[in-house]
Formats: sequence, structure tokens, C-alpha cells
Amino acid sequence: MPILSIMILLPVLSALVIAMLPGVDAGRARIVALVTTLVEFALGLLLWQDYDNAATAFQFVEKLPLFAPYLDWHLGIDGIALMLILLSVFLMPLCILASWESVQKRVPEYMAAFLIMESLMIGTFAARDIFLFYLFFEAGLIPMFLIIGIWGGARRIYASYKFFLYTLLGSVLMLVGMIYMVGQAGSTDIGVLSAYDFAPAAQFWLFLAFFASFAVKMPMWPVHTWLPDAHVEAPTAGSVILAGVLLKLGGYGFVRFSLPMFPDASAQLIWLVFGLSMVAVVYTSLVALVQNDMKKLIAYSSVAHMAFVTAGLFALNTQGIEGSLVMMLSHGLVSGALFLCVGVIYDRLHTREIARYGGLADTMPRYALLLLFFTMASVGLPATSGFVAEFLVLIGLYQTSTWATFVMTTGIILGAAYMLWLYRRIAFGSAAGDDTRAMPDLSLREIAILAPITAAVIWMGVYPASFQVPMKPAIAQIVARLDGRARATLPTAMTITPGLPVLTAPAAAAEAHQP
Amino acid sequence: MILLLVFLPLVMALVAGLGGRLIGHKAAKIVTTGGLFTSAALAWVIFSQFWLPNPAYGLHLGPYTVPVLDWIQSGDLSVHWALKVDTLTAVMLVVVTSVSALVHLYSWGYMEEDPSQSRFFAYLSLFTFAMLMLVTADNLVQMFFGWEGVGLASYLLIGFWYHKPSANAAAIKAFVVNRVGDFGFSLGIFATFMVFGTVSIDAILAAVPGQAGATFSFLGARFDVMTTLCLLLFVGAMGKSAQLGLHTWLPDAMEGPTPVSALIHAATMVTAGVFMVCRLSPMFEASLTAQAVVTYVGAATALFAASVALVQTDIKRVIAYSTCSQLGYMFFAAGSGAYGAAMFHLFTHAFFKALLFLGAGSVIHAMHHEQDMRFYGGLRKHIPVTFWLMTIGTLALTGFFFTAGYYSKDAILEAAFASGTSHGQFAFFVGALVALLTSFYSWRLVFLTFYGAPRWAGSEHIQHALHDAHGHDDHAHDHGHDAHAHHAPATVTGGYHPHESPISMLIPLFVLGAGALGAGWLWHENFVGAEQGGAFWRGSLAFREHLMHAMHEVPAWVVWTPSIAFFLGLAGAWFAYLRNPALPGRAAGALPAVYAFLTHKWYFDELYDALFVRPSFAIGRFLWVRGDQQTIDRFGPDGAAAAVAGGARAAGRFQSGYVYSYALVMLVGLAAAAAWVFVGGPAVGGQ
Amino acid sequence: MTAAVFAFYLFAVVLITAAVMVILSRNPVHSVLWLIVCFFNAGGLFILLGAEFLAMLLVIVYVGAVAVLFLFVVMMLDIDFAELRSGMARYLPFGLAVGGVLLTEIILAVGSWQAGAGVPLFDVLAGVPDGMTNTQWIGSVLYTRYLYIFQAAGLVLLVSMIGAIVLTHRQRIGTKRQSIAHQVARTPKNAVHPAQPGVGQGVEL
Amino acid sequence: MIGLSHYLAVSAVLFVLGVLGIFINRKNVIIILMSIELILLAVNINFIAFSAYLHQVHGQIFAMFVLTVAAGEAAIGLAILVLYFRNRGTIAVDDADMMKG
Amino acid sequence: MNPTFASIAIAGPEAVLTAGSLLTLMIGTFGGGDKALRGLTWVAVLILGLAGLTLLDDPATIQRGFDGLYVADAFSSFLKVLILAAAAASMLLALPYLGTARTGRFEYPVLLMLATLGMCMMVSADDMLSLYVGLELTSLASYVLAAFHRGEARSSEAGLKYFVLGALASGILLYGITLVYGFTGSTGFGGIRDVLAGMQERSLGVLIGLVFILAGLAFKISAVPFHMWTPDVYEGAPTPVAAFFSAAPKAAALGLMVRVLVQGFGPMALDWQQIVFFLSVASMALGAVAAIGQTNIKRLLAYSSIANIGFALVGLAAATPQGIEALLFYTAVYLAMTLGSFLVVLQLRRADGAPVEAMSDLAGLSKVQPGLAAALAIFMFSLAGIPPLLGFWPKFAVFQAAIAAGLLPLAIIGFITSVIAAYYYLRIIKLMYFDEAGVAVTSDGGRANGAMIAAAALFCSPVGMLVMTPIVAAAGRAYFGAGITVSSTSASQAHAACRTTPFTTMS
Repeated sequence: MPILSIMILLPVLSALVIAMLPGVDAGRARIVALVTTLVEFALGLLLWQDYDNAATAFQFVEKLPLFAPYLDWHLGIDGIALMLILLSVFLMPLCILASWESVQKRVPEYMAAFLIMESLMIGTFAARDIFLFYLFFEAGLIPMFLIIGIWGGARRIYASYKFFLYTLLGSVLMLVGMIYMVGQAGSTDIGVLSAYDFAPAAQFWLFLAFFASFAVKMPMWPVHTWLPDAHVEAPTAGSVILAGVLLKLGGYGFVRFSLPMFPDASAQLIWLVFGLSMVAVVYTSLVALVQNDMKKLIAYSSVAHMAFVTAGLFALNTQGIEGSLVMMLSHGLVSGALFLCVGVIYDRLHTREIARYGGLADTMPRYALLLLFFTMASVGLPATSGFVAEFLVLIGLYQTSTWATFVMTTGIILGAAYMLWLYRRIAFGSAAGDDTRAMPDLSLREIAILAPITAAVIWMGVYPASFQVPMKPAIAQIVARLDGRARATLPTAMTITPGLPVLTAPAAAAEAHQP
Repeated sequence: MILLLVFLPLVMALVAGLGGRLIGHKAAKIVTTGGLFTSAALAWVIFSQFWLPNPAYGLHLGPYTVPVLDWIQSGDLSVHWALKVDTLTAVMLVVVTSVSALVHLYSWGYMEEDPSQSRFFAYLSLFTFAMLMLVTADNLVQMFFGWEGVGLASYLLIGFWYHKPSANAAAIKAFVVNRVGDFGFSLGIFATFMVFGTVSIDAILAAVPGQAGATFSFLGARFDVMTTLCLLLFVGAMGKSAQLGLHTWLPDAMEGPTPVSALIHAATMVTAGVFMVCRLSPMFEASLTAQAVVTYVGAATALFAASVALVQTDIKRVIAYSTCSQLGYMFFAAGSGAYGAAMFHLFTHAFFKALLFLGAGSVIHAMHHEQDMRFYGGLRKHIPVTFWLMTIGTLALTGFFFTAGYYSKDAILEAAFASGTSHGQFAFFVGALVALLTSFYSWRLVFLTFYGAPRWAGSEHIQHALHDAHGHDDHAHDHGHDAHAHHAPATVTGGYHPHESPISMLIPLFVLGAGALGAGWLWHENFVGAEQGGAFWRGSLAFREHLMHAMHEVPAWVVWTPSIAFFLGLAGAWFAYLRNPALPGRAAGALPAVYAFLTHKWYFDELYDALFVRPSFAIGRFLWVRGDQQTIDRFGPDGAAAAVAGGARAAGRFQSGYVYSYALVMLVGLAAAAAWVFVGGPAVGGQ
Repeated sequence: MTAAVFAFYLFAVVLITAAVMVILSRNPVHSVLWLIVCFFNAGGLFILLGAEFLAMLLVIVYVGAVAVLFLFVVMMLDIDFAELRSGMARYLPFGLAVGGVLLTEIILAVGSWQAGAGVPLFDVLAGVPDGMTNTQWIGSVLYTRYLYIFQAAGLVLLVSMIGAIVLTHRQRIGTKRQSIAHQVARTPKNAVHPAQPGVGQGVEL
Repeated sequence: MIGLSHYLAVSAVLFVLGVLGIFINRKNVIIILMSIELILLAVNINFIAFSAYLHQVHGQIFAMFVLTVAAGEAAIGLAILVLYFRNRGTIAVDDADMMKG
Repeated sequence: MNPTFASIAIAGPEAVLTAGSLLTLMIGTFGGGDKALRGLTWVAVLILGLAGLTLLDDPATIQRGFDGLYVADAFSSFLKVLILAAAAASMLLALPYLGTARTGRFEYPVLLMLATLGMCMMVSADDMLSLYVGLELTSLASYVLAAFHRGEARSSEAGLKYFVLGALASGILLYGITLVYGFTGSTGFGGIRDVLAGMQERSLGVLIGLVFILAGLAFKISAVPFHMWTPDVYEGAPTPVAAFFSAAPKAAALGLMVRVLVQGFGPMALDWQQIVFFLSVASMALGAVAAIGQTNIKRLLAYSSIANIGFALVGLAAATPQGIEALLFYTAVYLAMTLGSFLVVLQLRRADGAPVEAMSDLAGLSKVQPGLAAALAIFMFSLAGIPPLLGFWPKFAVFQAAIAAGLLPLAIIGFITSVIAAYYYLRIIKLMYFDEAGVAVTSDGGRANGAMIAAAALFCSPVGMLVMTPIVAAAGRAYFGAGITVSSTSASQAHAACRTTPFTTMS
């Protein structure tokens, strides 16, 4: 059964049904969308169940020369793709549910846009042809542009343009790189390209071309400014998808393309990535501290978290890369949940201004509890997914650059500061006004949205193996490919010299701990 | 057994927290308290297995580990959820579960009128669970889990009365300052993993000798590996145990309900740092520098906190600074190499400090949530049980003969003296001075509270209680202390009648009082005895027998120093607060600078506010406005858009509409192209 | 100086002078007349080059038809000539410079012409028998080899005809046109309409 | 002796004059049409000159068709001009700027 | 068989179109006159279809006729199909417009057909002479069509501008042809090529001639800086005519340009490559930037066509078979996108009956006319080159060719300009979807137009990717039919070599 194709095409089909068929009203559109996304989720679980954790090869491979000579319909997943697909299909029904009542304008179109978004996200992760990847990667701009532009807030036009053009500009440079690579290697197969050794000089430029795209998508400092705008203006579900999945495309791109295809350049340019990541963590955390708009604050925190992802990936070791991937999953869940939380109260009061809230612990205790949970997950409290991620990233990074780790770790202090400051202003104290006081607590639907994410966050925090194990073979391959590449010498490189009174196995012990 | 012990509080916390609304306050209280007493019972069983010789285990039970679940596996890194049980753990288990159980019980009375009691009990149980995970951790990461978990619980409990802005601020402060410590702790874990390739405590400690003396180069300088690791980890300990520099959260944490202060901020959580140092004592043993730093920091903290405690007027803050000071003792004991003494003081301190806090809670309860000692006075007759029990606690704290504090404090001071190191000597003298100060402020507290004439009428809380017959929800009001800091305390009762606390609050006091009196006498041979100590600890911490021997051979004046300090302090306090009550005011007036310095807690808060908090917000705002908006956006996307728009305008001007200008453009293009092939074209014919 | 050289310079100088006058004359009628001078002199040059047929064609078609057409339009449009041509283009200096550059480039380029640089000078067509006139020579290929183009040229003219009619032919409203068929087909039956109007009523036509 | 280059030079000058005629003139579109005729005349001189010097008939045939097309072009041009005049009442080049930007 | 008849047999489309145009002209004149416009239009479409049917020969063979003035090969067939289809569409889409604008004259289909005939001649030209005559046939008809709206001052101004500049351009072109003729002694592409290939050093005369010819052709495809007429003419001309201008003549002129440069000037590829490079960059940049300030949809589409020509020229600048293949592919897709956009615009009417021309009239269209808005959105995203819409792939193809030919800067500039261009395409989407409705807009057009819009939208949508393969294959075949062959290598090797080598090394 071509399960990946089905997963990609089913939402498109539903979207067409919703958008094209006459007589599809808002209610039916919602139901069709929900059923579709649930079926997708079920298919995703099926995928997970049938996935062979031990195999290193790509699984569920489909290849059809549909679009010769430019690209093939070539699909397949490894553990990394599997996990990200699961993340997408997991968040999707929740997004639909989250929009159940808050979106009243042009509901069929809205649902169609989300379904198409889902299809494109799955396609991006499942693509095995580099141009097919690009196609899905880039196509995601369209529905997101519409989602922000049609159902967004007051400055939605500016935000949607900024989002669209910014990311487009980044990715066209990548496209140039891709075309060049395909010309060199003579194949569009990602697997072939990953094994092809490009000349180091070419790798340098190719790396930068891909970097332009992924850094914007990530987003890394200083090309992050589209994100706060886009998040703030997007409707709740749009923010969830944006933060939950679309930002992951950047990290996925790094791990799928930059690392295996340009291993030498990656090893040489770690200083660039570390530098930007370090700046990002401190910079955006401080900026997040002074935000008055909830979504903007969370958006800035996303930038800081994504900096952990980049830093971890370019630690170039197992812990770092694995941590980054867990971070992507975790951030997808947690930031998605935080946006959903914001959406919950936004639906009630129609403002994102923090000062208008307060005392929700009184009026909405269930909400306050869940928000607290996600706040803690966001600051990386152990036993939540965020901790596993941050910990792995930092422990991996430490082996590559102590100094970067030192700076990045300050993120855990600043992160706590701005998230708790936010929580305090929303949930604690007393209500800002009578309307705030009159807000009802979470409805059953809203609990149904947030509860699965809560469960997933705890699961990933307590027993991350379920999520890590499928990714291990793929990561091992990447690490093997990176192994032995000449790394940029960082000024902060650390070497350990054993002490004079050596007691046990002197040479071996010292060798083993050389970074 | 250990699984049940550890996870029972978690289950109960979930039951009470998530189902609190469903099952009601009463049930929530019953399950959590019941769970904790069960855990405590189990803890005593385990402790006794380690303590009492039992032929079934070959006299003594050895350390063992109970695996629970895989946690993080990545490359060489392997972290499990596992429960490690040895003597050290057993001691902590006893402390944690016992105090926790008693505090649960105490809270029945203390929190009786609170509308969200089940939440409170859930938090308490959650805290206990996290603390248990901390002390049973078999690896650094799990310890970090507990570390952060107790931080979370502390945050929640400090901010329990979330309507009070001061409570919210204190909660955030506690969490963030702890995070600063955790910053060091996590870097320590990373470095440890890098050096040892593992995070398992047993494996690390086994490998320590191999790394002793190893150095690494960093930024051109060379550092000793073990020193670096220890200091990084110690930063974590400093944060959690409120050592000088990272102590600022602890006094503010008194915003939380008093049982919380007793449990978290006196008996258990704050001692986690001491526990960690002891747990990793072989690592510290490998670095003299680290030991010295630990000693100096501990001593400095002890002195600092004691000096501040002299002038505090809030009853809980006095005890809080006292805690801080006692933690300093524990650290310099550890730094001097007397880990057993540190643990012993931790153990005894848990009893008498919890007793003091709960006693203070009883006083506060009686005084309708008034915490300012200036509005107390003469309570001895009104709440005699509390009075006596607090006196016992004070005796123990100040080290009166044969009380718990007497044994542990003596052990520490003697060990410091006997360690023979210069930092140890230094610590001894500081410790002696601090003992004097401790005695003074402790008795000051007792005298101000229980003796003299009542001064209650000046308190707004009391006024409230008098005017509002019900007045149940006082703590829900936003009363800062400054709001009622009257200059001239009234010396009248105002017609208020304090009542002794209910029995549920007194039982814990009795139990703890017993501990404060007897714990030292009962266990000092095990903890610090030169002969039994080694057998008791069984390698769970670095036990230096020769140091323990040396302790008993110190000069007599050293042995007598603490007792002399006790009496001097007692006499001073009696003179200043009973005999001659005007003296303190005159002293403050005579030395305004010193007084202000002490009342402002050495200006730490102000310094941090100016150094970190304000700049962070200012820089954040600067980066947001100047950086994001006016630089990145202005020259990035917005700038590019403006440039393109300018280009569009220019192109529009060129498109003038006139045929001749169009023709001209065409011809210019033509001439330019022709010129290009003339001069610039490649020399290519038709090969 | 042979007659041919003299003739060349005469025609060339007059041609260029006339061309200058065409573009500089204030009065469009003068321009047209100068244009005619141009055509004549160009015809002279053609004859010098041995292309009699084209020379004649130029005179007949251009002078006879095109120039007259121009004149006709100039007259027809009824423009106030005094008002026109009061100013030169704003870009004149720049335009002149560009023109100068262009001229230099062309002259430089054509100056490099040399017969025989790989060019087959006498191809099939060049080898026509002696005694064949220029006109005959042209005629011999025009309807055979260039039939395709000839037909296409006819279509070009057709297009210009249709175009001119489409654009300028106006159906005048109110003009009466004779339709013989209609006249012949007219019978009393549909021409006469008997009416019996009552008193005070009109007849409806 | 008069060579090919003489003819080509004349033609070049004529061509440039025609080109100049298009944009130095701002008042009358008819002059522009005449300038175009000048350009085509230059082209024809070129064709015939080359044709003569190459001893080929190609160039002359080409020139003939250019003449034909030019005639048609003139007709169309004048027709458009007349139409324009009818609509606007002027044939000044400066006035033809309804559409720009 | 008589060579003339044989030649006519080869030139099937031209013969059919000639006869057909005369027939329709006569029907129009002696038959119904302007009232028969609808019928005549359908007749004309039928004739165009017939002309298309004659192309069903085996496209692999190269047939020359009329003593080397005419060539029929896969290249010309490919382009003729496009031209005929675009012309037929342009004819049909005019019907509703001509009905309301009182310009419904029967000459419209006749002129359009004659223009189409000229275009067919252009793409089949194997000689400068047939090139010129075909070009002029198209141009003259176009001038008339631009001024077709007789009562409209803007229309006649457009005609005037178009005529003056067009005549100047053809003068320049002709002058270039004379130079090339003089320096090579031939007007046939094959002859020119042979002479050039034999030349030992580079000839300035040929170079200048080449430049002039390029300038003349660049005018026809409206490449910068020879584009200045385009916005004004598009705006002034009747909308169906603008649609026509944006489609079929572009295809014809591009095809012509390829044939002249590749077949005639192949040996000088390195020279013209640079000029085409410049034309391409300038067109892409100007098309992207200048469109931003526009408020008129037709002007916007004019700039869009300029930019698109720039993209198509990237393929030519690559000067490889792969690039030509990409260019043909680009042309095919571009026609659908531009015609589709014009169709939608034509379909719309303001409440007061006036046609929609101001962009602000599109505000809120998605609520009033969801179908049309969706179609226009597809065209816009496709023109912007956002995958997975079909418009991305030809862009991709030309840049792939450019990169393979070592023109990395061209590709980078091109992609960046495409991002800038995306801005104004997005603006239309924004107007339709994000803004509230301004003036009431109704849809007014025949069923045929609706069907064409649907077909074009479907083609430009991701579904179109499914037919991408045959189109690209046809374009590939078309190129190899264009007369460049590599001797002494087998076909497959030649294919491999051709995909990366410029012409100079092949000849």
C-alpha cells in the first residue's frame, strides 16, 4: 500500500471536496477536515507501527517517474522523517479543533488551506527527491500566506508579505544550490546526493546557499524578524502549525541536506552557526522579556529555542544532533500548545495584550494549570520533553564548544525569567477587569485539544526512547558521514591533559576524553 | 519498598491536585498526608536497616540501586531512572519524609481556612516526590531532575498566595536565582560527562582518582579539571542552598505559607546543596582549591546571614537568615573534609529548624498572620506550648548542652579546627563568631515574641481580626510589610486574645521537639564517630577517619568555644531586649551606617537589581526597538522593500509616455550593445 | 573625376541635405517635398549601382504614391502649421551624441568590408547570361524562387488595406444608399398601407 | 574611384538622420513617419550597394520587398495618424502621453 | 511533383491560413458584415484548428521549401501549435468584449488570422527575407489591432506609439540584415552560418549587424531596453488585443530569435550570448521592479510579460540545447498563464458596465467571484513561480540550463528578481482575498471563456505537472529538429554533450 502517497493526497482530496463542492457549509467543512486529519493521524500511527527501527535504509519507498525529466515522485522515510510526520499529523486535528469556533469567516476555505498545509508538510518530510522536497517545502508558503492574510489580525498584510517574501528569498538561493548539485552529481535522489562528495570549495558555497534558506526558515538571528510578525498576526491554528511544524523544516533541512551533503563545510562553518545561535539565545531571550504581546513573546522564545536546535546540530555529534531532533519535536509540541493556550484566552477576550489579563488562576484554574505545565515544559523542566532536548543539545555542544555551551546555557536562566514573568502576569495577581474575571474556564473541546499534547510532552520527557529509537540509525549515518572531517578550530577549544600522578590506564583514558 | 516510598507522594499529589475538586479538600488532605506517613514509615525502616546491625544482611545492609526505566540514551550517554539507596540516601529519606509528613499534618490546622487546600497539599506531596528523586538519584541527571523539581514545587508554594504581588515576585525570584545555580550545575554535568564519559555517580566517583591532577587548556590558560568540575557543580549547590551571592531568594521565599518554609526552606530543599557536595565528596576530595572555596563560601554565608538576622523584625525572616547561616556551617564543614559532620548538622538542623518554623507558624497563626515581631510580646502566657517548644528549638539551634545542635555544631567547629588547613582554621573562628551571633538573634526572637509587654495593637492584621469577626481570608489581602511598619509599636493588647494552635499543629511540634532534643545524642556516634562512622556511612561519602580522630584531640578551649558563645549571646540578648529594651534603638541610632547596611541585607538585592534585573529589561527593550525594529527590519526587509519601491518610482519616471524618449532609450540600448561588442566582446570568430 | 564619381557625390550630397531638411523643416509640407527630393536622388544612386528597375520602382511607388499620400494627409489634417515645431527635443544634445556614436560604429563596421572575406561573390544567380537586363534578372526570380515572399507581400498589402479601411472608414449616419435589388423587389403590397382613420385620429405609420 | 564604402557611408548617414528625426522632433508625428521612410531608404541603399558589389540579385529582391512593405507601412501609419487626429485633434508628439508610468 | 506545389504542401498551416483569411474576409464583406462577427470568429477558430491539423506530420523530419526560404521542422511545429492555440484563444476571448465595447467588427478575426499567418511564417523562416515579411505581416496587423478601438483616444495613441516604435525597430532590424547580408553574402540562415563558420577572425560588420538584428527582435519580444512600448500599448489597446499581444507574438518572436541566433549565428554564440544575458537580466529586473507601482492591471501584466521574457531569455543565454528546450517549455507555460490572467480580467465587469482595469476593482473579488478569484490566484502564483504551480517548472528549467552552462550569476539574479516580482503578484492575491470588496464586480463572459479559464487554471495548477513530461519531451524534440546536428556521434552521446556545451564547440 503506498501509504505515504495516500497520506499526501488524502488531505488534498478532502480540501478539494470542501472548497469545490457546492453546498459544503461551515459545519460540514469542519467535520470533513476533522475526520480527514484524524484518519491521517491514524495512518501516521500505522506508519509508526510498521516502521522497522533497526533498519538503516529508507522505508516505505515509492518511486514513480511522473515528472520527468525534472524530478520523480520519490517518497520514503527514515526515523527523522517519521517523527516529524507524526508531529504534523498529531498537531493537525488539534489545529482543526482549535479553529472550531474561533474561525467563523470562510470556514470551508480555511479548512481546505489547513488540509493542503498538512499534505505539503508530510510531503516535505517524505520527499526523497531533492526537487520534490523543494516543491513541498516552498509550496507551504501559499496556504500559510493565505491563512495569515485572510484570517489574521490587524497587521496581517504586512506580516503575510514579510513571511512570504522573506522565506522565498532564502529558499531561491537554496534552489540555485540544488540545481548546481544535481548538475554535478547527476541525480536528484537525496540518497545519492548525500553520499556524493562535493569539492570542498563548492561545499562552502552550497552550504551558504542552503544556510540562507534554512536559517530564514528556522529562523536564526538576524533573519528572525518575520517570525514574531507572522505569529502575532496568524490565527491560533496558523501559529501552531507555523511554530509546530514549519519552523522544523529549517532544522530538518540542516539535518537532511547540510550535514550529510556538505560535511566538510559544516565542520568548517560551525563557528558561524554557533555565533548566530549564541547571539540568538541571549538576544531574543532578552527581547522576549520586554514583550507586551503574548504571541510575540512566545515567538521570540521560539527563536531562542530554535537556536538550540542549530547549535545542537552543528555540535556534530550524536548527542547534539539527537538533542536537536528531540528539541524540534518538543518545541513543536510545547510552542504549539502555548499558542493554543494563548488562543484559548484570545477567543474569550480578543486581545493578546498581556496587561489585559491576570488572575486566571482564580477564574480559570484548569487553564492556569495547563498553562503552567507548558510554561515549565518551555523552560525545560526535567521530565518534560524540553529538558531532554536541551540537555542533549547542551551536553553534545559542550564537547564541541565549551564557550558556546556556556553562553547558550544562560538561555535556561533567561528562559525561566521571561516565561515565568509571562505566567505571573497572566495567571497570577488579580484580574485586570470585569471581562477578564468573567472568562469561563476551559471547555471540554479545549481540554481535548490540550490534553493529548500534555500527555505527549510528559511521555517524551520521561521515556524519550520511544521517539529517539527510530531516529538513531539515521543519526548514526549522519554522524558517520561527519566523522573525521576537519573542524574549524574554535578559539575556545578545550583539551584535557592528564595529571602527573596518573593512576589508571593513562594513555587510553586521556585519548578517550580528547574532544 | 523504595519504589513505593518515592512514588507514593507523586501519586498522591496527582490525586489531590487533579482530582482535588472532585474528591474535596478533606479527602485530598487525607490521601496526601496518609501517603506521606506511609513513606515516612518506610523511610525509617530503610534507615534502620542501615543504622542497626542486622545479621540478615551481614550486620549492615550494603548500598543498592533499583532501576525504574530507561531515560535518555544517546551515543555514549546513558541515563536511567533509578533509585540508589545507601546510608546517605537513607539519612535524607528519613529527614525528608519525616519532616514532610509532619508538615502535612501541621498544615491541616494551619491551612484550614484556605480555599485551595487540596492544591496546597498536592504541591507539598509533589515537592516531597521531587526531593526523594533528588536524594535517591543514581546519576547526576536524575539528581538534576529532582533539583529542578523541588525548584518548581518551591516556586509554586512560595507563590501559593498568588494574589500577593510580593509572593509572585518572590516565587519568580526563587526560581530564577535557582536557575542561575542550575546553570552552573548543568555546566558541571556537561563537563563531567565530557571528562568521565558518564553521568552515573558511582562510575564517576570510581573514576575520580584517574582524573586527579588532570588539566585542560581553555582560552589559553590551564585549569585543573577536578577543580573546575567541582566549582561548577558547587555553583548549583550554592543556588539551591542559598549561599552567599545566590542567597537572595531565600528570605523572600518566606512569602510562602509557613509550613512550606519549614519543609522546603529549612529542613529539606535548601540542604540539597549540602547533600550534593557530600554525595560527590570524593570529587571534592580531589581538589583542595574546590574545598577551600566551599569552606570560604560557607563561612562567609554563615557570617553574613547571622549578621543580617540580628536586625530583622519579621519572625520568619530571622529564622530564614538563620537557616542560611546554618547552611553555611554545613558547607564549611564539608569544605573542611568533615562530610559526616555536615550531614549530621543537616540532620539535626532539619529537626530544630522545622520546629522553629512551625513554632513561628503557630505564633503567626495565633497572631492572625502578623509576622512582625515588633507587634508581638508577652505571648508566653497565651500560647505556652508553642513557647516551650520554640524554646527547645532555640536551645538546639544555639547549641545548648546535649541538644541536637550541640553535638552537630561542636562537631563542625572541631572538625574545622582539626582539619589543619588554613581555610579550616579561618572557618573555625568565623564559626565561633557566628555561634555567638546565632545565640544572640535566636534569643532576641524568643524575648521579643514571648516576653515583655504585648505590643499587638499596632498590627493591622490584629486590627483586621478585631474589626472583622470572621477575617478568615486575611492572607488574601495584599499587605506588604512596609504598609504597617509603624515606628512606635503600641504596647497594648488592643483587646486581642491569641489562642493556642489546634492539636494537629501541635503534634508535629512535639515530635520535632523530641528530635531537636534527642537526635544529636542518639546518632552522633554514627554520623561523626571515628569508630562507628566508617561503618555507618559505608563509603557513601568520603569519610575521613583520621579527621574524626583529630576532632577529639583538639584543645579544650576549642571544645568550650561554642558553649561560651551560647552563653554570651544569651546574655547579650537578655541585656538588650529584656533588661534594657531601649538599647537596640540607641545602638541603631549610634551606628546608622551599620544598621542600614544590615537591614538592607548588605544591599545585595539592590546590587542585583541594578546589575542584572534592570539592565536585562533595558537591554531587552533596546534590542527589540533598536535592534529588531530599527536595525534589522529597517535595513533588512523594510529597507529592501523601500529600495525596490524607489526603483519602481525611478522606472516609472523613465516611462514618460513620450515616443521620442522611448526611441531614445532604444537607441541608447542599441548603441551600448554595439559599443559592447566593439570593445568588450570576446575575440571569437567562427571556429 | 569621372562623370560617375561626380554623379555619386551630387546625388549623395543632395540626398543627405534633403534628408536633413526633411527632419528639420518647420512646415510638414516642405518636409514631404524634401522627402521627394530624397527619393529622386536615392533613385539616382540606385542607377549608379546598376539597379535601374528598383530606381524606377522607387520613383513610381514612393514619389508617385507614398509621398502623395503623405501630402494628402498633411493637407487633410488641417493643422495650424505656424504653431508646430516651436521647439526641439529636450534630449537633443544627448540624442545627437547617441546618433554620433551610432554613426561612428556603423562606419567603423562597414569600413571593414572587403569582398572575398569568405564570401562567395558569384553564386548561382550571379551567373546569369550576358545581355539580361537588371529588370529581366529580377523578373526571372521574382515569381519563381520568391513566389512565397511575393504572395506574402501581397498579404502585407492586403493587411494594410484592411487596416486603413478599418481604422479610417466611417459609416456616416444618415447617408442614403441605393439598393437596386430592394428597389426592384418593391411591390405595392408592401409599399402601400391602407388606413381608415377615425375623426381626430392620426395615422400610425 | 567610388567604392562600396562610399555608398555605405551615405546610407549610414541617412539611417542616423532618420533615427534622429524620430526623437528630435516633438511637434509633428508626420515627420516621424517620414523619418522612418528615410531609415528604410538607407536600408535599401545598403541592400542594393551590397547586391551590386556581390553581383547578386538577392539584395535587390530584398530591397524590392522592403519597398513594398514600406508602402504598406506608410499606409497603416497614416491611417493610425488620421485616427489619432480624429480622437485628439492634434498630432503633436508631446501630447501623446495619456499612458505612462 | 512541382517543387512549388511540394513547398506548398509542406507549408500547410500557412496555406490554410491564407485561404482561410481570404475566405473569412469575403464572408465578412459580402455576408453578414459586423453582425456575423460571432459566426466568423468560430469559423476562424475552425480554420486555425484546421491549420493545426496540418501539423500532424511526423515532426522529426526537417523539410525545406521555396528554395530555402521556408523550413518546417519540429521546432516550428511546436511553436505553431502554441501560436495557433493562443490565437484561437485570443479570438474567442474577444467575443464578449467586442460585443459590449461597440468595436465588434468582422475584421477582427481576419486581422488576427493574418497576424497569425505572419507568425507562422516567422517561426518557419529559414531566410532573412521570409523572416522580414512574416514579421511585418504580423506587425502591421498588430498596429491596426492596437488602434482597433476607434473611438478610444488611448487606443489610437497606443497604435501610434506601437507603430512608430515598431517601424523604428524594423528599420533597425533591416539595417542589421543588410550588414549581415553584405558581410556574408547571404540572407539564408544556413548560408550565413556556413560563412560564419568559415571565418577566420571575427567580423565587425557581422557583429554590428547581429546587434541590430537582436535589437529589432528584442523589440518584438519586448526585452529591456526595447520594451518601452509594451506597458503603454497593453494599456491602450483593447483588452483582448493586449491579451493577444502578450501571447502569440511573444512565442513567435522568441522562436524566431532562437532560430536566427542558433541556426544563423550559432558560430557566434559567445557574442550574442552576452547580449542576450544582458537583455535577460535587464528584463527580469525591470519587469519585477517597475511593476510594483502599477495600478492598472493591464500595465501590470505588461511588466509581467517583460519579466517573463527575461526569464525565457535565460534559456537562450545558456546557449545550449538544454536551454532552448527550457525556453520552449517556458513559452508554452507562459502562454497559458498570461492568457488565463487576461481571460479573468476580461471576464469581469464593474457594476456600471465598464470593464475592470484598475487593480483596486479586484478588491474582495474572492467573495463575489470565488471561482474567478481562485483561477486568477493560480495564475498569479504560477507567474510568481511558486511551486507546485506549473509556472515554477519552466523557471526552474531555464535556470537549470543556465547553471549547467556556467551562468551562475544569471541564475542568482534571476531568482532574486523572481522574489521581487512575487511581491506584485501577491498584491493581486492580497486585493482579492485579504481586502474587503470595493466596487461591485460581476462576471460577464461566455461559456467558452469560462471553459478556457478553467482549462488554463487546471493547466497552471499542480495538476499541470502531470503533462509536464510530454511538453518537455516535445520541446526537446523540437530543439533537435532545428537543424543543429552533431556529426560522428551517436544520438545519445550527442544528447549528453549538448546538454552542457555551447554551440560554438559543437559546430
